[in-house]
Amino acid sequence: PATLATYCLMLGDDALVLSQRLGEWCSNAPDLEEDIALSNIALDLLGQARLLLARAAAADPSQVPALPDGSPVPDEDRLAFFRDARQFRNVRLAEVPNGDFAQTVVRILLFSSWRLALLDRLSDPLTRSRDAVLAAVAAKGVKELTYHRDFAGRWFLTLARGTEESRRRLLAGLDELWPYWAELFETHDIERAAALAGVGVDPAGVAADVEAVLDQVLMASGVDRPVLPPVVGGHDDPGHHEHAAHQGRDGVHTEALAELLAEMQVVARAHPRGQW
Amino acid sequence: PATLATYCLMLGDDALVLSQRLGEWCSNAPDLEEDIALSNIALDLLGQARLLLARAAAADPSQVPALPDGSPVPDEDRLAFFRDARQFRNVRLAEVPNGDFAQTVVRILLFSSWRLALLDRLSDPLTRSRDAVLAAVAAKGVKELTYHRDFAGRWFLTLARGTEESRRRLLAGLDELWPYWAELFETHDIERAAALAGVGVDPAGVAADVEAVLDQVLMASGVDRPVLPPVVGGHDDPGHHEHAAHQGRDGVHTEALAELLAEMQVVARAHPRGQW
Amino acid sequence: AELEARFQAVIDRKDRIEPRDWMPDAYRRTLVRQVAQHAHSEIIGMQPEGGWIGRAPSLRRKAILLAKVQDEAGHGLYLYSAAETLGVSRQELTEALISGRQKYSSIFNYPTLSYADMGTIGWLVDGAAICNQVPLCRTSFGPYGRAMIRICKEESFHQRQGYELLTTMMRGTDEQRAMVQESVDRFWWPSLMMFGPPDDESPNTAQSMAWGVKTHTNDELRQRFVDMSVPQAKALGVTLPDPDLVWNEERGAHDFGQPDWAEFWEVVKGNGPCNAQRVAHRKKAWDDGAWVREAALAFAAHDGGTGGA
Amino acid sequence: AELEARFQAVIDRKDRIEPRDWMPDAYRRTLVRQVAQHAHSEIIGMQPEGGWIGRAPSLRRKAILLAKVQDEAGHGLYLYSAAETLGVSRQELTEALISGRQKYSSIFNYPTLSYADMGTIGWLVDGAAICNQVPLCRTSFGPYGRAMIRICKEESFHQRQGYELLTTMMRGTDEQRAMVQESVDRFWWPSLMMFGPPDDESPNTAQSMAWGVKTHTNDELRQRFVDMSVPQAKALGVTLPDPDLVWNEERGAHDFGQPDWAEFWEVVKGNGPCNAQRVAHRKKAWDDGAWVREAALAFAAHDGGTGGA
Repeated sequence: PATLATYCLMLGDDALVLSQRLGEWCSNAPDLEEDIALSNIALDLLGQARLLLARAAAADPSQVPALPDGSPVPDEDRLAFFRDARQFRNVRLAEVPNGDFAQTVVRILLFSSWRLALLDRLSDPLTRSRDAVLAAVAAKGVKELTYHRDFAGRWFLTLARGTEESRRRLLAGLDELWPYWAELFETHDIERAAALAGVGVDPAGVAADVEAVLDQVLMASGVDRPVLPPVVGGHDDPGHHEHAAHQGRDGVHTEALAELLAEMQVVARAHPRGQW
Repeated sequence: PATLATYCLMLGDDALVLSQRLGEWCSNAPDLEEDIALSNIALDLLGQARLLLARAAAADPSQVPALPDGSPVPDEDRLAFFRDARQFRNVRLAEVPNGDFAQTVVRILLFSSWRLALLDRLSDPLTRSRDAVLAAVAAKGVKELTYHRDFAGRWFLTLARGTEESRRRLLAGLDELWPYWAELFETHDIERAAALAGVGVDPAGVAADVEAVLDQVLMASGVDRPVLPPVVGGHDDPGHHEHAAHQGRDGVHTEALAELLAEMQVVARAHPRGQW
Repeated sequence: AELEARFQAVIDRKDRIEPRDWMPDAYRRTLVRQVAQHAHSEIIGMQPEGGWIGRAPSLRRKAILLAKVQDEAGHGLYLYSAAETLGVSRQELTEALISGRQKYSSIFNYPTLSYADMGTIGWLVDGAAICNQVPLCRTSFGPYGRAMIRICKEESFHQRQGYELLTTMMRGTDEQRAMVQESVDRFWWPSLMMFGPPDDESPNTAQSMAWGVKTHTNDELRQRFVDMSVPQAKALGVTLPDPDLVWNEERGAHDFGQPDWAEFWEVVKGNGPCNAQRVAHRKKAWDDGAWVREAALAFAAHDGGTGGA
Repeated sequence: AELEARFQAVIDRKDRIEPRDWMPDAYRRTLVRQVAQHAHSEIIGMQPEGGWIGRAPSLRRKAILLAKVQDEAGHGLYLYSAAETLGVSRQELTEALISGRQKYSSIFNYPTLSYADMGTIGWLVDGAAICNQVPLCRTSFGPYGRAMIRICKEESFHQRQGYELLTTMMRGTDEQRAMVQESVDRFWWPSLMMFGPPDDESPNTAQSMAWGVKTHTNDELRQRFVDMSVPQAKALGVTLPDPDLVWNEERGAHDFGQPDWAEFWEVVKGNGPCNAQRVAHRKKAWDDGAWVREAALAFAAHDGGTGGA
């Protein structure tokens, strides 16, 4: 149950943190249609996050932060608002600060291609998670992520073939985020254990499929795969001197996450006994 | 003592909030010399804020926010980190988000011209505050603010007469901040009471002097006084239907203050029993 | 003259004018102005709430707020479409907004200073908007009236959600109750201003009513709003900040004080607490998005597609 | 050859070379590279700490941190001035930095993730810097050596302040103690990397030592740093994350593990956690400030002043 809970936190934090980033677009998008679409994606991910955090709390209540006695704050909110950056398990791709619209398109494309593959395995009758709740959440998510990927794929193509300026920006966004791509396919111990227990998916196992999908989009857009290596360093595992690429999963993030959480958590933390 | 305390909070919050804004320039200024100068001004104002908040706490401990029993957080930090935006008494000029360097130059010029006049009265042998602590803090501040005003005055002139671009930006910064200028000279009830008690200064009384100083800078720079009216509205004083221009002093701020405090207070609030 | 008579007949039998029907120029201009102003209000109105999405104190409230602000963008879309049937493009209207030539509801020039404002905006601001807008569902111009029907439905939903947030907060801690009261104190008077100046200072009302663009006077609607809000405030447990507010048995309605109309006119003129900020925000988003809109047009042109989204 | 002999004689008697003295081109190039890299490190080093000024948890710590980062800007100033005596301008050097042609200390490519990092950077990072820099006070090039004397004084002050922050936090709550340990775990290995690769992989060391630009090898300095840090860690009550760290009675020094040199080279190549971010930040500040620098030049030119500040 602790493994299942932590695994759900990982998937839940991915969705929560990216949802927070996409919510920043609200009233800032290039036009109303994109404003609405980005809010939609943010809402879908927020919905997934809520179900996953609730599942984590139910599976292992000991992972839910304690609050003053009698606090009415529900478990999903304790997990979202009362953990520090160090306790968040999301991949770093989700937390990188927003750049321009092109960078957001790239991020949604990379993120949703990967996540769609994970949720697909988690819900497919042949490979379904043994945790029925997680399987159901994943099944709902597959539909949503298919839309997200389509949205991003269409815009990727549009920007790649639109104007020189849009292509330049798209490539810059791709270069900026590419170093965080490899992390998505690194298997964390918890993911390995969850996969062995039949509740989770080993992300390394979906890499080939996801790369193939991405290559299609790149090819259709006439864009080369970046040759940039992944970000390294910063592991804190004593004596463990391999490259520890699964940093976000270990709670080691970029500087941006603490700043994101400072905003996200400010009102909730000011009222640990609040009702909303 | 409650009047003295609230009065010190007003002057202290002005310094604290502007110091926070100027600190944001750190590692972002146009060149190293300006980076150092802006940090210097931020440090001076932070020093003033600390003395003023400490004086406020000593004068009226009931205004200091309560924390869990045994918390080692000192009074100055309780006041700085554990009050909400609604309880901050600074003028809004201090909290407006940073724009470009020109806007910062304008802000320092406006703020320091005004504050210098206040602190000058508070420390001048003829008009000195009856509160010896406040008078001493003011005397120290006069030297600092003279430097701040000089810095801003020289840059105002430089930008006004530098390039077309610098002049355009300077005028835009002036137009942006001008609507917050009138608020500095509105007399709040607390200021009136403090002035009557001989501990504080009525800001309306320094208006003519300050305007004269400002006009000199404007004239030397060939810049016209903006004709923009002050910001109105948003008072919450039931049945009080005059324009309530002293909004910041009443705790009614711009949207930017809560965001500023979210950042400023995040670590302190996460550790109400912390020692630093 | 015959056209004019036929036009007025449609109005008089409370039927709808459709885009291809003949209409007097002044009617068209009035409608463009009103529909555009309404659309702009939806879009600018996203900002005071949108700024709190990132800080919503529970995931449930974050979802509600995100969906609500998204609805406002949707309302803006319908309304710009309605305006387009009158021959003006969204681009033109947006440029009129960010250059300050067209206005939006002044209420959005007041700042949002606490999460309670998310509830108060729903309860009072959306409530006032509904009072203004329900009659507009029967307005004489077809596309506008139909847009309003859809919008009003969603607005009532928002209003209930806002009131529900306040109710929940009032059951919470003392700090939360104080936050609600403080928020209501700030928004009460600006909400009353949403109905526009008193009838005797509202020069366009008569013509608008004759055209069926407007169906009630400002003061009538304001009275309705006050009478509606007083029992709601009581149920909530908050005080409305008007010492003159009292039930008048004789009129069967509440007597109440007047907002500060001098302040109202200052805010309309552009000197409210957030006018400059709101327009600058909109302008920045629009300018920052220019290259995206251009790319979508270029792509549609040379790839024969339909644009990116 | 005579010049070269005279030059080497100055070096050999541990005297200073001054800017107007003759020096070999390779010496000049090496010095420019080293002084510029050092200056860049001070300037880039402002970022990992500067990002926490806004969040410092007490006013006292805010003042300390602000002053410290300001000192780093000051160090950058002295060092750019020293480099200018070798014939390169600050503008050229800054452009070399933001285009990636010149490097800075890799330690600043690691993120700062909690306020404890402000203490750890003082204790370990500034501590390592001091070990590197104290010998440089006697370096052969005069302006560099004199800058280093001033810088080293301030750095020791910063180191004490950092250590004092950690000491204070260790007396605080359990969460604070955990924060300190977590921070030390992250910074220990990168701090050891600050001395550069092992001597047998450090091709430039021999020449630099012959020129008196460098006075100790990387491994010597690293050993000194470890021996200094172990008792400090003990006094603080934290564990250093190296299972191989043990006192070697025979050598009279600590044995310790090697950092991950593959990671080191990756970070040097530009693939560390923050390389792109740090350079982009510097580039943005520099580009955003261009109009100000131009205005100051224009003003000085036509008003005959000395610039704005």
